[in-house]
Amino acid sequence: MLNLQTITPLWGETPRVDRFNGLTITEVPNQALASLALRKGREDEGRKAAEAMLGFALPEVGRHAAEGLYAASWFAQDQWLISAETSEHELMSYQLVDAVAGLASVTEQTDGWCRFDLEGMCRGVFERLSGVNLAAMEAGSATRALLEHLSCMVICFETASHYSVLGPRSYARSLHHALVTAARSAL
Amino acid sequence: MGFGIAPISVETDRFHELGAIKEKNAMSYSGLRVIREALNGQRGWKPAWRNPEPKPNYDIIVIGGGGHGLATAHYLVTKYGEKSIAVVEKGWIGSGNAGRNTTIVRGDYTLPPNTRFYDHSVGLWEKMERELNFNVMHSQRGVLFLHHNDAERDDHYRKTNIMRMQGTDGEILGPEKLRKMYPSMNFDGRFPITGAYLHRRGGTARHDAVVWGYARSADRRGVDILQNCEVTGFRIEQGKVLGIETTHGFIGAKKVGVSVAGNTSRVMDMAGIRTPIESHVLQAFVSEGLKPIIPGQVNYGAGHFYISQSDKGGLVMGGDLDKYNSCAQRGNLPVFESVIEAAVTLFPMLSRARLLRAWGGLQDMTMDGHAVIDETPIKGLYLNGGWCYGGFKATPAAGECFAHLLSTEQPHELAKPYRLDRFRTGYLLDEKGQGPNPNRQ
Amino acid sequence: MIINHPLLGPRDRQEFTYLGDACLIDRPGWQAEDAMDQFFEYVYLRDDPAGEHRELWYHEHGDRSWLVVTRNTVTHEITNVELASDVARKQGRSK
Amino acid sequence: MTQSNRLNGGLINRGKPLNFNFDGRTYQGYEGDTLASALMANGVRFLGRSFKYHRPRGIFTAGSEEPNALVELRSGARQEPNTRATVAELYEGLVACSQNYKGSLRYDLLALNDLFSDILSAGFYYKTFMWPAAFWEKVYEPIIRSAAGLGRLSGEDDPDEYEKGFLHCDLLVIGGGPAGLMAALTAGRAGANVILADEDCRFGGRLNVEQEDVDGKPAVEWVEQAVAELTAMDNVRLMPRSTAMGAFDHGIYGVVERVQDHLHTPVEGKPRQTLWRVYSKRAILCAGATERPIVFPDNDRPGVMLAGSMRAYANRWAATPARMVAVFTNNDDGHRTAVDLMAKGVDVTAIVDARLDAPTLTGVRLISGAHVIGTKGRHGLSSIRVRQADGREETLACGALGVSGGWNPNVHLTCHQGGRPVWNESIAAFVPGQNIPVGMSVAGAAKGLFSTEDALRSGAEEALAALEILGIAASALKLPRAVNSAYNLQPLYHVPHGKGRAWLDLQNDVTVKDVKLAHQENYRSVEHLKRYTTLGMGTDQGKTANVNALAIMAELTGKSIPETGTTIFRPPYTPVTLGTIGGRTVGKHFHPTRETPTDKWAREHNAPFDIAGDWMRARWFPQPGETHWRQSADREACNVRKNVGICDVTTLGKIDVQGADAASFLNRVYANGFAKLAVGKVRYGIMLREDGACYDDGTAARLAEEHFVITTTTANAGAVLRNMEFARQCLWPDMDVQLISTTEAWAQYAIAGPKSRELLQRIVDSEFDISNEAFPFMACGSVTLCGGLRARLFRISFSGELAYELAVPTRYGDALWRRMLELGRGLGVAPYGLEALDIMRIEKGHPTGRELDGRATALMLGMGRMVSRKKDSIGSTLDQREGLTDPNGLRLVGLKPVNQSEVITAGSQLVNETAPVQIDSEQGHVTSACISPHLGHSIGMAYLKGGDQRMGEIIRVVDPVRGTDVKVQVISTHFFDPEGGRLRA
Repeated sequence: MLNLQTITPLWGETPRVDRFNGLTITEVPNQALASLALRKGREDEGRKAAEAMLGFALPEVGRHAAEGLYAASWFAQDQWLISAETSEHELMSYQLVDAVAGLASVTEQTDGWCRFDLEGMCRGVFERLSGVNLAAMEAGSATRALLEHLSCMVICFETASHYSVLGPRSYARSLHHALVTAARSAL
Repeated sequence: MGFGIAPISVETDRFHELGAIKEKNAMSYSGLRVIREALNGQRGWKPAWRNPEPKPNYDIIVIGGGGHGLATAHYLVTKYGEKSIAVVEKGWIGSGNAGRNTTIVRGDYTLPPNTRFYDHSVGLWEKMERELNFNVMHSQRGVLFLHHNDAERDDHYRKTNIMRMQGTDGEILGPEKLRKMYPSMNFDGRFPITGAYLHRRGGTARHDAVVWGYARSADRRGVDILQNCEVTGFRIEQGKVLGIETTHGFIGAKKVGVSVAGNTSRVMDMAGIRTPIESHVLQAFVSEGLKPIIPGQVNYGAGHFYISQSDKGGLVMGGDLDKYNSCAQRGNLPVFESVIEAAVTLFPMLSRARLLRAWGGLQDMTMDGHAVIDETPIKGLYLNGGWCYGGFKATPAAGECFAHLLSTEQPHELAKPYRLDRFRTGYLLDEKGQGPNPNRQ
Repeated sequence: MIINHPLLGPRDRQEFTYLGDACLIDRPGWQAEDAMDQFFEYVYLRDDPAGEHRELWYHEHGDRSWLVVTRNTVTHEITNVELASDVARKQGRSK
Repeated sequence: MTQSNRLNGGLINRGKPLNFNFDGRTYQGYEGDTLASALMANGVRFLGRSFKYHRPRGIFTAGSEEPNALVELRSGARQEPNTRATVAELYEGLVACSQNYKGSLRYDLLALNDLFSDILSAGFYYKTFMWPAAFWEKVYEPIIRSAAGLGRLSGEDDPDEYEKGFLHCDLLVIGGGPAGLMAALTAGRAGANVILADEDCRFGGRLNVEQEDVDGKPAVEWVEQAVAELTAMDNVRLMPRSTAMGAFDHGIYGVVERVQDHLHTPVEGKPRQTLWRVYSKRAILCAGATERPIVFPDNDRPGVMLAGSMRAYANRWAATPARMVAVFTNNDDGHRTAVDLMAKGVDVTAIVDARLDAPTLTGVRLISGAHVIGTKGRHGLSSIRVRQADGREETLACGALGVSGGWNPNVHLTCHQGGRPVWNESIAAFVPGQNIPVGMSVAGAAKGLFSTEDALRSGAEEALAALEILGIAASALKLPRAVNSAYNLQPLYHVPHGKGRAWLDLQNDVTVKDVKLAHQENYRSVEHLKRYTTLGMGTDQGKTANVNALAIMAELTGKSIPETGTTIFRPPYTPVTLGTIGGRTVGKHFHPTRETPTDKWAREHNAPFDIAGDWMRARWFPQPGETHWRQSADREACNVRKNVGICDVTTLGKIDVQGADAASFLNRVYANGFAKLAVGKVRYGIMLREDGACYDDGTAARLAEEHFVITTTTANAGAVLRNMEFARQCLWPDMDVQLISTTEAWAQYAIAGPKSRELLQRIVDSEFDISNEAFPFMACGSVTLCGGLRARLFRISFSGELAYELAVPTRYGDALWRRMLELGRGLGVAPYGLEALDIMRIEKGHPTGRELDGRATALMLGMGRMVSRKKDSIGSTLDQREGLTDPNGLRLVGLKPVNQSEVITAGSQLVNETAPVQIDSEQGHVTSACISPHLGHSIGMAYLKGGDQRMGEIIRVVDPVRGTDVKVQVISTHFFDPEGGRLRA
């Protein structure tokens, strides 16, 4: 029985929440993440195998898809970021490996990222952080973007009002600082 | 041809200053002369250089009326006794990098060939005013390079040690001394400052004045400076250059020296020669005029940033290349931002000063970060280029070495390491260790 | 500057890292007689034109794809952007 | 304080008086005033001193082109030099001071310069101060420098915040005058995303300062209606107080918004100013025009100003520079000034009109065909001297003179990408040329269309054209009725008559005579002229001076103005506060910061940190009683060699490499072979650049047949991934390889020392056998810890001891670290930092960034044999060049002092035993050095010429800067346990 305590990217035992007039920024630590990259020449088989396990079609360029336990975001050419709740899917990457063995490469990314969810008035925050027009993203789209000098992954659930921002975990405090400073200024 | 005026020696020069010599050197500059002219309504001032028509032939043509080209002409007459020389310039003299740099003069290099060359250059800068009888406002206010950890500090020890062994100055300062020199500097930014090296002989000079001073000196000694005369091609027969085609027609020459930093690739291409050079934009920035607040020249390695204050009061700032090949003498916003971010990080008070003007110079970037002074595969055609970031401070030494090469057809001792074939042989001069890529981030 | 990424659309230049002339795709064979000369030219010599320039950009802060961008070095106008892997294959590179 | 020069009407709020202080005296103005208009209303004419001769200076314009009325605004750390009083909005409690004088503004010691102006003519300093040589540095320059500059910085840290942001739009409209408003209305109604930016706090441009009707109502009312309509549109963003400072590639504009400059102090957390990077599909430049003066003798006295500005002060700000004024013009627009001021009850002595056929006006004396040839008034204008057409001269009393020499379109942004304006004879001014920035069009006065009617029409037309290109359907709006006033300019740039200096550049004190001198000395190209005389180099960039100077040079050379040249405009349009361009990316946030999994623990234990790229790494962990870093570092290092130490090595780059071709791919990016590496094994590898330099090293562990994880140095993690992606996509696009960084996904710790296995055995779950036999040196595999935590174990060593690296998911890193310290207590476990790590790697002769300096080849590093010649790998051809294989080239060697009490310092140079300390005897340099706690003396790693052939030789380590000169012996870099027995224990 595992007897080690985990810690969030912001060094907390519980996730950090920041509330502003019209916006909430929440640290979301418990996400199992893995990248799935199709093998050359085996693209179709790899895609089928992965979709069989996930239960939905891998999203096209710039899109995000979620159904049941899993979610998937386009990450790069023939590559996706797959996610699920850690609580029941700590070992998701292993399950993926079994599902696509030899057809796609799977790399665990669970602790490679920190994630902040923004709910409320997001436009002003994004205007101050990224050259990509994130406030105009369609619901269900996902994109790589530079936020205040950090390469991030941004997923839009609702245009201008509900997003996930994933950044490199070791930069968590810098990314958080950028988000809350922008929010304080914008709101 | 020529005015037949003997090269001015330092001795006679002091007499000009005393105003003792009248008619013979009616054109020479001095304090008394300035006063005399003030009294007779400035009527006596002659053109600083003529606008001659091109002659059909010259012994030596230097392409490029920038600091290097004009310094080359100056040394060809004063040091090598050449008599038939033209400098051709496609625009107005000094319109290239000579008029678009951040005016820094220093001799602090780590690799011995560079240490020797730039120290010699600083020596020539120190004599320039009297050699040219023109005040280029060379000001040795000290150049400071900050370091942020032990590794950088040790690199600075290595550099200052070799500089001392060359016989120039260099010392390492701790934070205490630094704070005294720059009380408004922020030592505790993202990259805390743990010390710096100080190169006291380093400083700045008035860039345009260098061009005008060399032009006037060369012109007085008969060099034809042909402005608005663009080179359109070379006349080459049996692998030997016979002259140049220009917008003013053909001009014959026994030897042609190319000194067109920023356009080297294109000009050499006219001669069918491919070079290990890329053209890049380096932007520079100047603030509104402010009362003196930054005494010396400061380099902030962690921010790829440098700053000094001109005699007019403007803060002159620079940073990184825009990092893409470009022949447009202008840059883009990201470099504005990165440079000013560093400026405000280093000197927080600067956030209340204003940026007055930005401009871009065309850099000849070679594949090892250092220059070429050499003959080319074409007989009679010589190249001085690829100066990367070091062109302005190299002006007098590059001019002397290039003049030596053009006149004697032998490389100057100091320029031997700057051969074109070093890229093939592997005897590189990669001071920064960044390899064959000017854009390394 | 804005680069129109073939997959992601217009992106600010700051998301990219620049390498240089696209001729760097054409890496010589190591066993050629004159391999040394070929590598010397490949690594060091450049056309450096004033005008149209095919060059390599890396989407470092994006999807990590290498692009071949056709850009005018005088006007900075970009007329074409391709995935470098496609270009490389077209130029006969495989394994 | 009475507002003696306050008129009736105007767009100021008399219900809201504001108190302010200038040069220590308090005054009152109204909401809506600028500092300039308020001072003018209070009868203050003398505001500052010019740059060179310290001549008295007053208000010259009503806008951002102001060359004269510069003040130090605010006080203390917020003091802001060179602020144009003409655009500084008045607020309650404003404090400002005049600048650039010694003594007092009125009695300025440096005004003496003016007496010597004949000597201090253009370029005089190039001609003197050369002898004696030492005097330039010691005497002349310090004097010149002390007089340099205009305003002062406080020298204190600026307390305000600044910000940057990004906006996207279909259409950016620059300037909110008649043309800009019409363009925005047209595009806004069509549903396009529009941004309308104006540098003024109030939209309307000239419509705010003219007495005219638009659409049958006062212009100001029409403006208010238009602004109200635009405000109501969701698709339109109105940006007042926002200057488009630059036009950059591909439709990107820099727009500076002065968010809180009109307030006494900014609100906490909100920026003072914001730099917006606007991404526009199209842009319309509606920046209007700037009036230019006619140059005449003594034209620089306070009270002499631009006619259009004089009118602006009267109409918008209800202020006049004097109760009796005159006008000097060469066009009809000048007449409007006289008319409007008379309407406000100001006496107009006369209109001096240079045109013989000037149209007459009722109610004012018009002197046509006449010139102003001189002025009087020490600290402000008292009278002007007029020369009539027939040569007769007379003196007219007046407290102010409005001068109009015509208007110059504000073409600046059209030139920011190398475009050149072209000369338009009919208005005698430069207008936008052909190659203006892609996506930009120009409307209104900026295009040379000066009447309100034309401005409105062209604004609408350009908007329609832009919308068509954008594919947005739009219909033409009904154009509001507006005046089409005549202009009728007869060019006159400077008055040929009269004595005294005629001033071109009022800030830098450049006179007509200076231009003549420049011409005489052959500084004739426009750029030479500017650089020699400093014309147009001031804070106003010569906005009101350049064209006149150009015209004078044209006269002198006998060429036309366009032949003589144009002046080039570069960003910024008007000076921009540096803080704005820095935004929030300054100070501690200049770069983002990366934290390792043990960052919290390290801070709890007061570890000092070092910067490695963006990472913060602990250098050592001080114990009570330790006062010098070496005490801590030596203790940590010794403990590793004696017991066991743990070190956070998470910062090393980690790249996951998978695919059928993974092995053959690594075989090409590493110089040494990897194809035959067995699963479950790790191998050290070096990576070369294509030019043969060794730029990175690390380990590659084969976790499965088609799965590797490689490590890179901390500094090169990004570059290695970039280069591997380049190889994968550009060189061998059909190889089946997938790459992704996993650097931060794993917390990675080195566990080193004779007792490291014991420590591991206490945390690794018992089902895993990590005995020496089961898990030998260079083995790797998966294990579980502490009851099931998934981990990767590598048996590799940087310290030279029996050692492992253990990787666990990062979120467990902090807990695992603490657990190891707890379980290892009985074994004497202690953490060690960078310094101990460095000591031990030097003792083992392992290279780091100090040796991998970008010039080093494998051969130089003593790893020449690692570069396989049996395969193709990056760099393995050019590293065989003569210069890189020269037997006398630098080689990495070890050094130890002959006298063991002496110390080798990194950064020292090498010379032969008896050689002099000079550059020609240089033999190499010391890259790394430490005092080895295990050997008990100083050791160093160095690059020495032909070093591999010189083992045992005695040479010297010299350090002139620190004044040391040490005899050393050349030895192998494997100072400690050269056989490596301890690794395999």
